[in-house]
Amino acid sequence: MSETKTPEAAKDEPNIRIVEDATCTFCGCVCDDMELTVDLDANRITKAKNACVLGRAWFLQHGIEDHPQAMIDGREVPLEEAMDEAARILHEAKFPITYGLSDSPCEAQRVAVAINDLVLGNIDTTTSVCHGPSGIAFQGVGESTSTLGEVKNRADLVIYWGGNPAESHPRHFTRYTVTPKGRYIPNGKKDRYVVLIDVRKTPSAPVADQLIRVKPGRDFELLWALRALVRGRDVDPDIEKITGVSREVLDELVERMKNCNFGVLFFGMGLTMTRGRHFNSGALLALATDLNKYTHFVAKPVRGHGNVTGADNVVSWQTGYPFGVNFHRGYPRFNPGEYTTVDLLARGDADAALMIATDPASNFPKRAIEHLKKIPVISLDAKPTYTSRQARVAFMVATYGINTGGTVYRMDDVPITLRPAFDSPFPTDEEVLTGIHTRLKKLRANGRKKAA
Amino acid sequence: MMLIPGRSSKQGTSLNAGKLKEEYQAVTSTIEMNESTMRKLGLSAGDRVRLSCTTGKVEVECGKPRKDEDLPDGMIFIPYGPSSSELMESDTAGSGMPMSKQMMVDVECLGAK
Amino acid sequence: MAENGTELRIKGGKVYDPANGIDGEVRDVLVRDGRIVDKVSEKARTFNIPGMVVMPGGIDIHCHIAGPKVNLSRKLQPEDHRLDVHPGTDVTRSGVGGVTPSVPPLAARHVIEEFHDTPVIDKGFYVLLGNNMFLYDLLKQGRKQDFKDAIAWWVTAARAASVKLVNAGSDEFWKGRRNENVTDVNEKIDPFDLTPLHATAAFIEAVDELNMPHPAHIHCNNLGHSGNFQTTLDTMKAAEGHRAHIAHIQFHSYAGELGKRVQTGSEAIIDYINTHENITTDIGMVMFGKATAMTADAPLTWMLRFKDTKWINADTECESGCGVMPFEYQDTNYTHTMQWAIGLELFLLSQDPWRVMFSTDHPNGASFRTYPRLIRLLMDRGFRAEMMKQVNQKAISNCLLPQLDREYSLYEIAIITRAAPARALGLANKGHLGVGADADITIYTDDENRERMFNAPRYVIKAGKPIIEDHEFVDDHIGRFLHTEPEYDSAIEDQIRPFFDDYYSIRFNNYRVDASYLHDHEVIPLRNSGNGRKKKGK
Amino acid sequence: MHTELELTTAPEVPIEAECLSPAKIKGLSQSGIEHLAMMHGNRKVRVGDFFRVTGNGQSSLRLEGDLSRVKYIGAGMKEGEVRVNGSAGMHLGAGMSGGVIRVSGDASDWVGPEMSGGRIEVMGNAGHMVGSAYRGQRVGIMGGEILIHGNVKNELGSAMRRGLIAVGGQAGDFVGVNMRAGTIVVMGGMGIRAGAGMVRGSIISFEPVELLPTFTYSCWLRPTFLRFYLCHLGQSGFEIDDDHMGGRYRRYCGDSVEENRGEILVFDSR
Amino acid sequence: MRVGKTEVVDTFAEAFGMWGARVIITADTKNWARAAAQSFTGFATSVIRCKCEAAVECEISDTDTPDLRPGISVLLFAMSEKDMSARLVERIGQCVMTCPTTACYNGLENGTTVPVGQRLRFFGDGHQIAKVVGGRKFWRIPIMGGEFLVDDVFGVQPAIGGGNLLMLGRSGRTALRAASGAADAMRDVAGVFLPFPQGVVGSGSKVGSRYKGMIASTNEAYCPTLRGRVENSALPEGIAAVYEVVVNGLDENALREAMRRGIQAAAERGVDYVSAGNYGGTLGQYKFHLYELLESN
Repeated sequence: MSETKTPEAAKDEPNIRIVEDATCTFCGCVCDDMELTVDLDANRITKAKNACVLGRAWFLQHGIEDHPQAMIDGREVPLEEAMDEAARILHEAKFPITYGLSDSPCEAQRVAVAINDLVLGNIDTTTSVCHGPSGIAFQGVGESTSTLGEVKNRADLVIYWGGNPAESHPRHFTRYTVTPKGRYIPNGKKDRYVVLIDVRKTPSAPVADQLIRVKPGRDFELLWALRALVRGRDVDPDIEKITGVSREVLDELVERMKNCNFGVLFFGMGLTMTRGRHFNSGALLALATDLNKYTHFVAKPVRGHGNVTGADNVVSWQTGYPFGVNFHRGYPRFNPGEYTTVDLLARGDADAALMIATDPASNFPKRAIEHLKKIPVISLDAKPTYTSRQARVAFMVATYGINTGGTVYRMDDVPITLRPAFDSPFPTDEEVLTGIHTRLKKLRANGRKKAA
Repeated sequence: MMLIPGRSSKQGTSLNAGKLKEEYQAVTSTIEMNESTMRKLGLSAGDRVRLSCTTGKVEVECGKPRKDEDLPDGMIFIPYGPSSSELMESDTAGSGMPMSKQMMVDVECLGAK
Repeated sequence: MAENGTELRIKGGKVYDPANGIDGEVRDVLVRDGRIVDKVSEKARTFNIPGMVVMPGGIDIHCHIAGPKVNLSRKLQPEDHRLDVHPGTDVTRSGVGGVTPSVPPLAARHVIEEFHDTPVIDKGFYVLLGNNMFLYDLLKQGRKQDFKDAIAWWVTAARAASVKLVNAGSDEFWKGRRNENVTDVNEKIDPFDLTPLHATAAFIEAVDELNMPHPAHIHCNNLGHSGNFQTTLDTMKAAEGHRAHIAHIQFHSYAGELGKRVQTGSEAIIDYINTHENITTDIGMVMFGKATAMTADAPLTWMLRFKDTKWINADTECESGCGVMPFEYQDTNYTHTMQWAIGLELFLLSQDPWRVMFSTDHPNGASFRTYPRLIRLLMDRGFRAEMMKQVNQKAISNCLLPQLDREYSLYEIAIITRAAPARALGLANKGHLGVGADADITIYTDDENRERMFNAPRYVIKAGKPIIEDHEFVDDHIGRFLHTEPEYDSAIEDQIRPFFDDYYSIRFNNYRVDASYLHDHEVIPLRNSGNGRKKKGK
Repeated sequence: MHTELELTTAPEVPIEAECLSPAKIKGLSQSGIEHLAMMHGNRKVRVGDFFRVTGNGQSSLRLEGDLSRVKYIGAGMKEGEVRVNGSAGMHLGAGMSGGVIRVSGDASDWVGPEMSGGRIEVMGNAGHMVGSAYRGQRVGIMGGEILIHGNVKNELGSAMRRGLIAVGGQAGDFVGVNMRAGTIVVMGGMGIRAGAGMVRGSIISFEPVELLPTFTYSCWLRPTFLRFYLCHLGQSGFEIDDDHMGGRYRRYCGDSVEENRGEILVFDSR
Repeated sequence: MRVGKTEVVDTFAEAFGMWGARVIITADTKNWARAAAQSFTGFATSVIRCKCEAAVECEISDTDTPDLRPGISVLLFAMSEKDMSARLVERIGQCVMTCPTTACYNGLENGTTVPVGQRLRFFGDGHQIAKVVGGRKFWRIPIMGGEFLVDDVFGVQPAIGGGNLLMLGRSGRTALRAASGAADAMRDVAGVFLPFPQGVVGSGSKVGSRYKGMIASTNEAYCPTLRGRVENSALPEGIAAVYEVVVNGLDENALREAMRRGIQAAAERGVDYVSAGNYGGTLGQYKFHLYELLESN
């Protein structure tokens, strides 16, 4: 299997390398058809064919920065010393938490879970502030879902709810769901009907055959009404006043959904982050399931980060739960709201934090950020962030998918191998975490010896 | 008024350059409203605006007006970032997810820069 | 793998090693470097175990322990594991030594990754090809050789141990025809101009001719429907003498009319198997209590869904589908009792333990934690009679079970849980204790109560390393990954590649599971390929 | 006679103390109680490390101090009494099947999860998920009473199967979501989406409620059964107006997404 | 023994074991509760032909009923637990549920219970709702008038039926006045009821008959008109009429107290003789000696 080749034309410039079928890990689309042109001298990617605007930024902006590999309290230290300190912090903590993981390959995620198993910590991923509510909803109602290729091959009705892929997942439409021709969709977009449901007319709107504007915060009511109508029940005649959508539009949509051959509902943060959270996702998942009585219907959250889905999978197969897992008692426990990171920080429960490829200091609620400032933080990231800036121990790591290999899971749970483009002087997060894990094992063993 | 943080391509691309870089910070502290709302509030593009709620307050810049049909009246859009965090309530209602969209805020015009 | 030089002498136990014809003989078993040997030095660690029962490590031919379905199910049911907080004990319960979930190839990487995190046991998986669109295209076009090559490519690319068919042809009904299902195996599958029976037969033939160590592993059409035993018979007949493994046959041995009460069809099924050497099967026993319906047969789970039970459907492009749903078998229920009884009937009517193997289709029929109890049911007719009193009596009066008084011997148990599955899977070095075999050994305290006996092995030795001693875990072991590599003409890749460009959502180049995922693995040799034990190091 | 435990050392991280229940301390000596194990974050600690214990183990337990970071108080109790003079942490009375817990201050999230009997009274406010199912569980509390005199937050009584939950103050969104049966009385008003997905059961509100479009108005009535409940609550220390006792209520049936057998009764002041 | 002008005969009343229940009927108004109670207790004088005996025990004010509405307490006795359930279901279903605005509660806390609401609920045809509050389960049955509420089970306890006093008078008026007076006095005792019209029986019976199929027939020993014809007449000369006051009670003490008050009241009204009915002590488990009743005071 050839993953790299030196093209004929590039023979005179031996320092250019072409990586074919590389994978972009910027968003959950995880497009694996990148053709990267790498300037090996400059340690940077100069061209990313097939990439979208976000992917191009991702590939082109990730060069090698001049930055220390490791710092303690803002001062450069040898990597080993930083790993010692990180291990010490986690070992001594009574309530160490680990968070992030969605921009790390599965190999690193597995070590992160192992660390928490060892220090009796608490592990959570960015899922908890992304589609965590969908995860909770999933546990309540299940899910009818499919891989994206199935949508490409079969879906004649595509509905987006509360998401704006044109800006967040630019190739979602073109590579998987709307424009591509599929086995039973020979004419691509012409064979599909696309509906967009959102509170505002986003840049995604032009792709849709129909835009349904729901009143802000009324997604649940709209979904609930649809469920009732699909089941042949009546709804409040004031439905338009409540949701902003007329009964005629609803009836038409219901008929369309029941009569398509293969329908799909994609949904985004517009559901999970608004009032109702997991119930919004749950209503949508239940609607898709209800529709299976009439036709084939699937639903799928549009996941944000490159490997957030991998994090869900790894944490699930190692602990039995997808996120928000606590090991205090030596076995995994799950309870969102109790063991999820925003809560642990906002309540002031955590006394040390391992932040892996995430920046809670910039995007968490203020109260959580304030507690984060009070406790020792270990950060691993490929770029300086608000979090790394205030971390006790900050590791600069290589960028996954660009400098390091490994496995990531696309938003539809399809695992894909990464093809790194060039080497990085920075360690991988797997290496740093393994270093910390090894040290922790020693600290534990010493502790036991002392106790004995 | 209702504040809706979300993703935008610009926020996404500037993220790659680095969060501590100016571009990202500028993108994530610029809000958008529709024409009528801006007119009602007496705002024009480039004005400084203070958003506040029970959780906190933050100063942002008013971006170019959006067409009325693109954004409902009374709604403010802002790309995710430190500014939206400042206003975010930390209660997750037992879900792990703070209410990160549809936050009710007060808007105060601070005049042009 | 144990370090070189580790030697064990297992002394004075009653050895049950059917592959070598040993039936309870008291003899020593000697181990060096992870293998059974005929001599060890004086330094060998000695286990004095007079009166105890020694068997090769267990081999499970059909059990879902990893992969996307299993993981979905974990995510689905936090309430299921919240009160059961002993992670890790599952996998060693009865000294199980090998397992085989089935996986759509698109997710092969996932299952292998998960295997790395599943300790102690060796494991492999079957790849789901029974609804593969590309293969169906080839069949439709009558390209038999290409069909065979493509199967071989897929097995190799996914690093599978064999091929599994699940409800062949149903994908198009389910995904393409608004959630219909195959009901008649002779009905044409749109748009392939092919019937489920044709497709199944073609797979059976191809896998056999490719000399794969394990034949096509078949989940027949019409699972769970009354009257489906006819479909099962048709499927077995369609093999036309080729090797075929019919999975969890209990679920496919139902007489009666479609949509009406299940009747037992066990006699007709087992008669056919008894007289046809080319067929192997595992039972897929149902045991009462909590289970999880988890299958690539998505339409089946939809049918089983009661009211608003949470339900998962997960389609895999061009390849497969999947359904998951929590389920509970109740001893008061007629159908559930009937299923339980039919499973036992099949066991008790079987004349060749080498071809009728032990399984609960974990977690579909029951958890593998029920194995010891099932063993007792087979070995102890008094216990069986006792159990029969506690279940739905209408079902009992409608089945053959009360007339059957056969009891399995320890020797036969050793066959159906070890020797036979090892043979059926082509694992020459497993399932027996002859010189050269892998030193996977389970030692039990002999006990009249076979449930108690098999519930907690006294010792478990894995690859020559004691893992359990005196019922307690003493060590950890990373098991090996087992897969096979059938031969094919690599030109087939040029045929497959464009199909990927058109209909898959990932690139052809990124599909194959590359060698970096294999770690400590072993290639199961093809049949008739000599003794060449290809081994790749860690 | 009761056993008294006073929290003397403030925990740095949450404590998990299901040992603070009559069954666990009954018959123990003072030092036996002091030696009971609890979790302080990921560390095993003893009751005596944080509490001053007075008296030996009785079936009545009095807890003094701010226990808002002490989880699982009274968990699994079957009989006896726990009185908290102060506030209590998460999972108060989890899985209890009998006995009484009284909290003079506030309680946190998950009050009485998986409860099947007994009574929990909180004089102050409580958090989210009062009397609710844990995630993934289809059935919530199976019986017993939870009486909160102050306010509660979201998902009050989610998926409850039996029992009574009463709130003197306000409740958040999704009151009685996925309720299977049982009764919820909220006196100070509630958030939106009450009764979403309810199969059976009654939700009673003294204040106007915004209902989902899947609830259908039936009629107004003066429900006799409610008088029964309100008498009962009156005896439990809630102040019940005569208006509410004998007044008229609008009855809505729902949730039509489910079997439409549940009811929401909204007090109609006219 | 003489009490005032009245001669109390040295005899005993013979009573039988029965099963009893207390039923609380409430309604929006006192009148509707009374109407329900009246129907409920109709045709319930004697188990001999009515299968049960029932009468109002007392009225309850709206501060003391379970739902704080005006109510009436009714007692109902029958011969077995099974009968109790059947009679309660019949009478609550036909007489209380049918009466506007009513609800019906169990009034006995202790002892065994029999299914009532759990059988009546089927009237709800699937729309009924069960509720449990404070350990008490009841059913809400939707009806045209709104909702009917009834307890799931009713307490029943062993009780005593057939307590009696005989008022022998030289004139019918004296005897009847004494009997009515006694009945009024007896009715005030909690836990007892008088199943016959106004508590008084004009046609007391004996067990058996010369005719097949008759389980009871006129008590000729106390029929004044037969004094000259029969040999076993129990009447002294000059007695013109005998009235019986029959009383049932939830327990022996209540019954004793009621009978004691009855004798007193009768004596105050100057009846000639107070006696009691018995069968020689061969049939009933309970014997209430009139002298003992008077002495226990």
